Amino acid sequence: MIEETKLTAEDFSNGVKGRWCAGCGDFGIHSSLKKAMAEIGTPPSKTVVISGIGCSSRMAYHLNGYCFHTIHGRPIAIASGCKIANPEMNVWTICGDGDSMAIGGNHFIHALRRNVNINIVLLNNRIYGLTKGQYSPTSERGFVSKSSPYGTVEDPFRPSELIIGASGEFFARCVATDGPGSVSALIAASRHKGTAVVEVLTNCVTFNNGSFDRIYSKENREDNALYLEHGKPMLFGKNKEYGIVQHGFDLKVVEVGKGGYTLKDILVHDAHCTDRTLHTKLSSLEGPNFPLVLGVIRDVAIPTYEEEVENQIKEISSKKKYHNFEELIKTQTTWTIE
Amino acid sequence: MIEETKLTAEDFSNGVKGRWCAGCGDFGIHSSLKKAMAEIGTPPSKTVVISGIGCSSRMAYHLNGYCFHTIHGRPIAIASGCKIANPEMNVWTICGDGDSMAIGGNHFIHALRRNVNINIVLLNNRIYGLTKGQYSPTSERGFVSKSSPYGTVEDPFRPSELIIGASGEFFARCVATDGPGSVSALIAASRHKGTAVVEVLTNCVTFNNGSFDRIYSKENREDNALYLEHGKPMLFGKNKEYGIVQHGFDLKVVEVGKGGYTLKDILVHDAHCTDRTLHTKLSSLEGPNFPLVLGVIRDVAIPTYEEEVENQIKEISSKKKYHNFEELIKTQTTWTIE
Amino acid sequence: MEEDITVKQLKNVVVLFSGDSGDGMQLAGNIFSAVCAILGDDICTYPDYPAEIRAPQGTLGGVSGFKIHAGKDVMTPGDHCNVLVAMNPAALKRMKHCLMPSSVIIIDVDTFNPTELQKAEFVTDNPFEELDIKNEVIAAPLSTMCLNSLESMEDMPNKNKLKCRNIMALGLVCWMFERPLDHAKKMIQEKFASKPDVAEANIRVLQDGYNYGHNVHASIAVHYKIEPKTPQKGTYTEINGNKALSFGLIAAAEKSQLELFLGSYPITPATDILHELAKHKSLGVKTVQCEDEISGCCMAIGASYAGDLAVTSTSGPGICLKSEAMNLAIMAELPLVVIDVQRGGPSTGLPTKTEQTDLLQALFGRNGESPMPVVSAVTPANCFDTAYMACKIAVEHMTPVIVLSDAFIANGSSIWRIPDLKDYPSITPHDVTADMAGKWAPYLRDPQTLTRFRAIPGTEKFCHVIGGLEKDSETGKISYEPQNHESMVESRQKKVELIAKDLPELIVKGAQDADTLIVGWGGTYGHLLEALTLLTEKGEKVALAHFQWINPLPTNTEKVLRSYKKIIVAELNSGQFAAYLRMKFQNLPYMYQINCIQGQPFTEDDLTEQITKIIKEK
Amino acid sequence: MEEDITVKQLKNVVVLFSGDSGDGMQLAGNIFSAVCAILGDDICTYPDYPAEIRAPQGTLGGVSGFKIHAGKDVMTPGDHCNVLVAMNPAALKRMKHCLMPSSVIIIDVDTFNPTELQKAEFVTDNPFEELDIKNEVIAAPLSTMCLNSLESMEDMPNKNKLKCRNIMALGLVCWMFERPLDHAKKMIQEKFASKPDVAEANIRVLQDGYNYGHNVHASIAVHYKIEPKTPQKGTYTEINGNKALSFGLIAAAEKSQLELFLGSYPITPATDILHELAKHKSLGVKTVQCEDEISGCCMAIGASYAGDLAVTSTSGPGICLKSEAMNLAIMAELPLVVIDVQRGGPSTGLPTKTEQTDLLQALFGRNGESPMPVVSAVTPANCFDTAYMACKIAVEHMTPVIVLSDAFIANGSSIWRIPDLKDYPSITPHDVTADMAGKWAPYLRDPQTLTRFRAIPGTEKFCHVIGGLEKDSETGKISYEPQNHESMVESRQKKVELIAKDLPELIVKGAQDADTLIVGWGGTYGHLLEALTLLTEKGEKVALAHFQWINPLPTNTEKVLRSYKKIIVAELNSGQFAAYLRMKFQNLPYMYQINCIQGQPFTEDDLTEQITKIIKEK
Ligand SMILES: Cc1ncc(C[n+]2csc(CCOP(=O)(O)OP(=O)(O)O)c2C)c(N)n1
Ligand SMILES: Cc1ncc(C[n+]2csc(CCOP(=O)(O)OP(=O)(O)O)c2C)c(N)n1
Ligand code: SF4
Ligand code: SF4
Ligand SMILES: [Mg+2]
Ligand SMILES: [Mg+2]
Repeated sequence: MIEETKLTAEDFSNGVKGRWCAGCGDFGIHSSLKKAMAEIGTPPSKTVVISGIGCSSRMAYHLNGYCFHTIHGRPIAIASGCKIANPEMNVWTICGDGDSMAIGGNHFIHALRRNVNINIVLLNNRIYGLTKGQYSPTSERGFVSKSSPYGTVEDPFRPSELIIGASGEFFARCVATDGPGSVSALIAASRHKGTAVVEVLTNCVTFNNGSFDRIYSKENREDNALYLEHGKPMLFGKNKEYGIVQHGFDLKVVEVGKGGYTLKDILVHDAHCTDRTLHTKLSSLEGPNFPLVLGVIRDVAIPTYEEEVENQIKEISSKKKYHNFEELIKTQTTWTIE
Repeated sequence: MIEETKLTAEDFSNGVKGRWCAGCGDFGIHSSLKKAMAEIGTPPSKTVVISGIGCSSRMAYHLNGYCFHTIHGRPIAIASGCKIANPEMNVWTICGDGDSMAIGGNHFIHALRRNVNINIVLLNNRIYGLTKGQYSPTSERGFVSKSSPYGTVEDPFRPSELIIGASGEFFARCVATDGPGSVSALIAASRHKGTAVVEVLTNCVTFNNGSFDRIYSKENREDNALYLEHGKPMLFGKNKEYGIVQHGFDLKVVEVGKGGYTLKDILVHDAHCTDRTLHTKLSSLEGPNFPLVLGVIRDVAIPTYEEEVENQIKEISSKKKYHNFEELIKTQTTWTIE
Repeated sequence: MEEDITVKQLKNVVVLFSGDSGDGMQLAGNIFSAVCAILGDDICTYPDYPAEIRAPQGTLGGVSGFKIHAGKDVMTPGDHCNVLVAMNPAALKRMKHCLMPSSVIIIDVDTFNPTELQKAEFVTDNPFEELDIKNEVIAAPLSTMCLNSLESMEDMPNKNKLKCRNIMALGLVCWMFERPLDHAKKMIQEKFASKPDVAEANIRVLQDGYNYGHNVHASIAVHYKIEPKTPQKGTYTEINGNKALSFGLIAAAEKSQLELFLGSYPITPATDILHELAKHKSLGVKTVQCEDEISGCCMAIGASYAGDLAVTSTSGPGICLKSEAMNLAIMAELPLVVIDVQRGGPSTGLPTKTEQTDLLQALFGRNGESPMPVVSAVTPANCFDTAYMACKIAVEHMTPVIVLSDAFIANGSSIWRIPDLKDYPSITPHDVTADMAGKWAPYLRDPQTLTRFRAIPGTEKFCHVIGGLEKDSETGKISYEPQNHESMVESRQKKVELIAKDLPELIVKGAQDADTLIVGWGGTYGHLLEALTLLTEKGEKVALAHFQWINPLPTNTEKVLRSYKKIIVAELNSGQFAAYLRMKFQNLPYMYQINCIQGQPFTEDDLTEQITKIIKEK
Repeated sequence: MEEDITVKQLKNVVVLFSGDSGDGMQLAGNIFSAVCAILGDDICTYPDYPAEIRAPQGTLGGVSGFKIHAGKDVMTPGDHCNVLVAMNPAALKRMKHCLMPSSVIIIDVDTFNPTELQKAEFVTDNPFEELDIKNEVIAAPLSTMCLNSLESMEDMPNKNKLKCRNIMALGLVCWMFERPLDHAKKMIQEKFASKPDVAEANIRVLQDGYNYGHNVHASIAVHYKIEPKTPQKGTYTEINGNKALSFGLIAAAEKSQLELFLGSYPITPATDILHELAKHKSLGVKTVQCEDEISGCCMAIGASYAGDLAVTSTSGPGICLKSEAMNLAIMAELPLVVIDVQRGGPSTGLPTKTEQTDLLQALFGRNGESPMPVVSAVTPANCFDTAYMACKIAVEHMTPVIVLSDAFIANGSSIWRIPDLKDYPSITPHDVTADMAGKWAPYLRDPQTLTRFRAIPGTEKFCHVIGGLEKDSETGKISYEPQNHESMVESRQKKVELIAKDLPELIVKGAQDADTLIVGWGGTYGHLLEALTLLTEKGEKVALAHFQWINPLPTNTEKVLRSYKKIIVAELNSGQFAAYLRMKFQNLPYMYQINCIQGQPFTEDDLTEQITKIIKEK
């Protein structure tokens, strides 16, 4: 059980200033993370932050808690082991798009499948920042970078589809510059029981500037982002004048009150729906014809791995007759010479 | 260009008999594979088979062609390198559920994302056969095996969802005991340009017998399998009396002619539809309320990685002025001392 | 009639059960070895499985064997057998190399028919002549005998009746060695507790096999008596290396009051450790079958960070994959036990065979200066102590430790006198104490051992950050300072060296005044000790130093090595330990090497012959 | 006024440009080194980047340096500098250790204000006093000068004008060393070809910086003349190690008529090889940025199997991950070049710093007996030949080969006399010939070299299977036979040893009658050669044997080593090559070690002092 105490963002600051380039999106999420942690209320001593390698993973040096800056691509596996060993801790994983989906792809999909209760904060800047600008598995086709001087010839992952395809039961998306949106996504991830992924769109000013312009400023988000809320209709636009309706197996944007569409036709968001279809579709929407969806897109509770491990231990312990080494030995075929 | 010659299954036999346990499903797919290869018409000398480690991967020892039995989990990466280096070859990858989705998971999803034109034959027996019976990432929750004596506490991957979530553009499913179904799925995979996955349901008689009973015999398939065909309505049952209809974002089984449903209501399969929704849903259907879907579920053409690499080489070659080492050096800042 | 039998009184005997993979040779062998053990014999067993998936029934590729060496001073499964049980022609052919002139062969004559002979690739109809075997043969119609024995069990199909052939053979062997049947019957009863008819059938054929020996012994010219040894008091069990190792981990967890965590990915021959530990949920053991070896190691690192006694197990190819993560444990200075059950390499190699070829990889297979303790198990039962000590060192010195086992000791078994955990040294995690709060930093070290102090998540007032980048030795912050890096490299090295203080000195066995020292390490102990005994019996003056700790080496290593004129390093690789000793010490006495890289343990003949030759050399 | 200037005539000089990461020190340094090179100097440069992502502007963590050593017999970037350019207070503080009493310091006095001093953690307002610096200082108002120079360019914001400070400093330095500006101007023009205003601004400040020196030289007491060397005829370029290595691969591909394939995953300091090769699509080079290092190696293996010249590049931690796949290449006997640009370890360690600590990993970091050729590059330009030779050996001997480079030579640059590929040895793939069809099996070997013959997919009549399991030496089928395994292990070992026949002998430099042999390998060559020169100048009798090939060692290695009384092995690790030599040869002459593990190259002072001490020792 995680105790509830009244905490402030400052309690999660270790006084070491972020070392990112001026203007890097990672500063924003650093501050949102501290705020979220304060609101969640788990004290720093029970807050574990495990990061990989990358600009994003440097986060571990700038938080007060039990922080472990590990190796490239492996933080999710290390965090899983930590949580399974001690389910009392609130375990966060901070990783980049390369860390989680290039070298760390296998641990990523398996964590989702296993459903260990960790919170994965995926700082997606669509670039390798720390190694100074190579394309990543989320860079758009044709992206020019140091390692693709003539543009890439491969499509990126759609992280949400990979996550849901790998059985992920929690997915939220936020923008690094959007403090409130980020804080609420992070809190929801932490409250979700099971592997939760928050994709943070974060701008790498140095090597991939402008990648998220469409929704990076508050103003642009008003036009181009759809904030999902459980139980609320899917409306967006400056005056919430647009909405999403079903169209066969597809979705369509309509203007409320026009073309015969009323508020009743607009889909209402159900984050807890076990069926993955609509969540997948929503998470994949992209411009120019659709808004980008932000907020908690999927949040479905199923048993967590570490709970089930504990349950199995309890159940088997009550059935078996041996509970220490001496008793274990007695279950073996032995003979005694006196 | 792959030449077309009249070949027989025998041309792909190297005379070494399969060493699987009597009754193992892998025998069936071995024979279907040879038949498919013959029909495809690429001669053995241009047929490359790259396998990992597992009972399934032993296939490489029983085929006539360029066969490479590699290491556990890596055949897809090795096959990708091979195909990118020499696009003229028809490159097959044979792997088990553990090989491809446990240790090899990362290469699997990235191959799909990159879309290298290789044919992945995934022999899914929901168990680790070669290491004598541990659960695999496709074993059902609660599965009792040597490494899970009290049952597993994790859900399996749904391979098709993982594949489509990772941007897979070809997915087919067949049953090892179903020769014609397997042969046609394998041929379609080979003809598809891009990474193609054929999931073969194959029974491990020794360590996981009966896992596919619902569709393993011809008789059971008549009741419980839906064979998809592009352009055909989704009908199944002994007399094709049942069909699939849309129901919100979901699917429903109806009896044709009953409850107001006519043939017109039955969905018609479009394997080439770029939208992934229906393909994902179809591939996930399972009993007892739904049939298991077999055949080519998704087959969408997008540019292949190795073609685009070649195109880029051509394009840049025509633009740049240097085409050999001596010319390359001339592009550098140099000075001469005489 | 009793009088007609030659009774051979032997110090020890070797029985080899062999047949098709499906013939149940392991069960027969296991029961026989347990029976011998209970009668007070030392035992050493070794199964010889066919490689991986099943070869067709009756073929040479499908032959499976199980060797039992029982008696006094038994240290190896033995090269040659006194009795060979061959359930089919393929087994006879495959095991021929284990025969000596005095060996007796028992065959199921019913299987020596044209079909089976052909499957075993015989070209004539007389397999003995074809193989030039002149040994005494007991041609028992074991199949027919089974059917006869069980005629009254009408509900049982003949196929199932024939499955009892292994126990029929066992009964006959028990008679030959004068082993009473009660314990064997008890074991069968337990094994088939859920299938009473199978239990009954097997017990019946066991007795009938025994009776057959008794009744027809006129035609069986030999009969053995094993010299009883004088057993030490205590409670015993028979145990193989993988199980002993698993038990050692369980014992260490209990003693250290830590929870045991295993992160692993299946791989032959290490998988049985995962299987064994997965069973013991009632001891609170957590085992995670991970997606790959990297994850296995990383999950264990995470569990260690969280405060568990964390272990990861694998075999050679898996060590390659874990090496990067092992380096993180070195840099973060976290306890971790990494088990490598060595098999034939390189690459997939010979996955079911034994070798000692991962030694240099264990020592040096990581980037940068990455010192790591390495300890090797020397016998199946010794795997228990080795695992225990590895845990102790890891936990108390805040370091990953590699345990080297191998396919031979992992699958082989020996008698194990069950220890009382009270006699084992304590294991005390090197944790921060409350009074350190505020003054503590992650890389401050105990000046005696250079061990840092661990603060596990959940401990109030010790929030901190560690990681794979070099850190300042005082503040724990990231540091790229040249001097600091050098001193941290030295501290990590020194910390491992200082462990030697906690380790036993090297004990030399054999002649006090020997000129020649045999040196070995790990799983070859039984063979080298036996060679020493044989050579000593022959009057050779030779000594044996067998290493269990590889890094650090025992403190008296150099002194011991320099006390001899000749050093012979014998190992199942191309000379890795010999090379390591030369790396460590300049200008040692001249070093000879005996190397065998065949996927097989040493054979005594070969060992003693080679050693003798070197001794004789000027 | 000209006469008032002290003109120092030097054999060579060291200039160190330093400033904030954003200050463009690398560009200034690059232009200066190119200018010197074109004037006929030898050059050796070394950039010193801050670690990874950007520290705040003006802080100590953000300082970036670029050292240029130019003149005659230049072998290293030099320990100390003749001229230090410090663009801000932090740079002054950070680079202080490079000063000698005669060094001249150029500062941008405009940045020596309270804010900047505070960022650099100065506590007083006099940084020179605080640091106890007594050197001559040229306090030029570089910032103001830029604004003045570019006043007429009204469209350019001041921020951008100030970005030209580096080139202003360069102009001043060019004047001090009497370097004409035309070539520098050309380089600026090329660099900013797409931004004519930026080019113009930079050219203007370059000239103004030069003029400033000329005009105010009364206050600049020194002025340097570098002794011209007698240059060898030829065409030259300046090249860093990573680029030279990339060019070597390209050359080998052309010469062998194979296509070049690189499978890689970014990692400092190896990434630039990927960047470089990715550019050369017009040469048909295929580069794949893979999902991880394992895939990088595996894709290369696949490409090799398909018939390409296949390469994979990485740094230490990545080698850990590639080790399992490297073993597959060993077992399948496929050509593969594995590049390890070493950096500070273990684990993430010191990612931007140099070390030689991966040697034993390269040699032994794989399970089983897995011999693999290892070759090291010794200077930036030599990376070309090293890569070329590695490809030749890999292709002709059907084996993976490891190339060891390090951060120092990878990022450092030197003058390279561009070779004519006609002078390079041919590279001939060891392919099957049509007449072998039917008789060929995958593991039949050329009796001379023990190399197997390659049949690439697409070749008719050579369908076959290879793989990671042990194979019969004759038939190529899976074999678990003990004798066969041993002989295959031996063949793989012997094959690597036989490569030595194709390699040059070790050349010893220095005194013929020396008692002491300095031994080194890889990237320390420049420093050791310079030490040898210095010691010889001082009258010490000492010799140097520098190794490029580590496995196999040159055939005369043992003979050379045994010809001296003392051996001193100097390396940037804890003694790995020394240990390796002892492994290889019993009872060598007594071996001393000089080891430095600070993430930095050797310094001459330290090297010569330590060597002298050992020479004097009895
Ligand atoms: C095993 C290994 N491979 C490669 C690297 C080099 N490396 C460090 S961070 C990184 C990628 C960074 O990209 P991302 O994960 O997206 O993080 P970002 O810097 O963009 O936040 C790479 C390739 C490494 N440290 N270790
Ligand atoms: C690096 C490595 N790890 C583990 C193994 C052991 N291993 C061989 S096959 C296998 C799994 C087999 O399962 P699957 O891939 O499903 O194939 P199947 O035998 O069921 O056809 C494992 C774990 C190995 N050979 N190499
Ligand atoms: S390089 Fe990019 S991701 Fe890294 S700190 Fe700078 S802006 Fe942020
Ligand atoms: S163990 Fe299972 S998968 Fe392997 S050969 Fe036997 S039946 Fe087939
Ligand atoms: Mg990134
Ligand atoms: Mg399987």
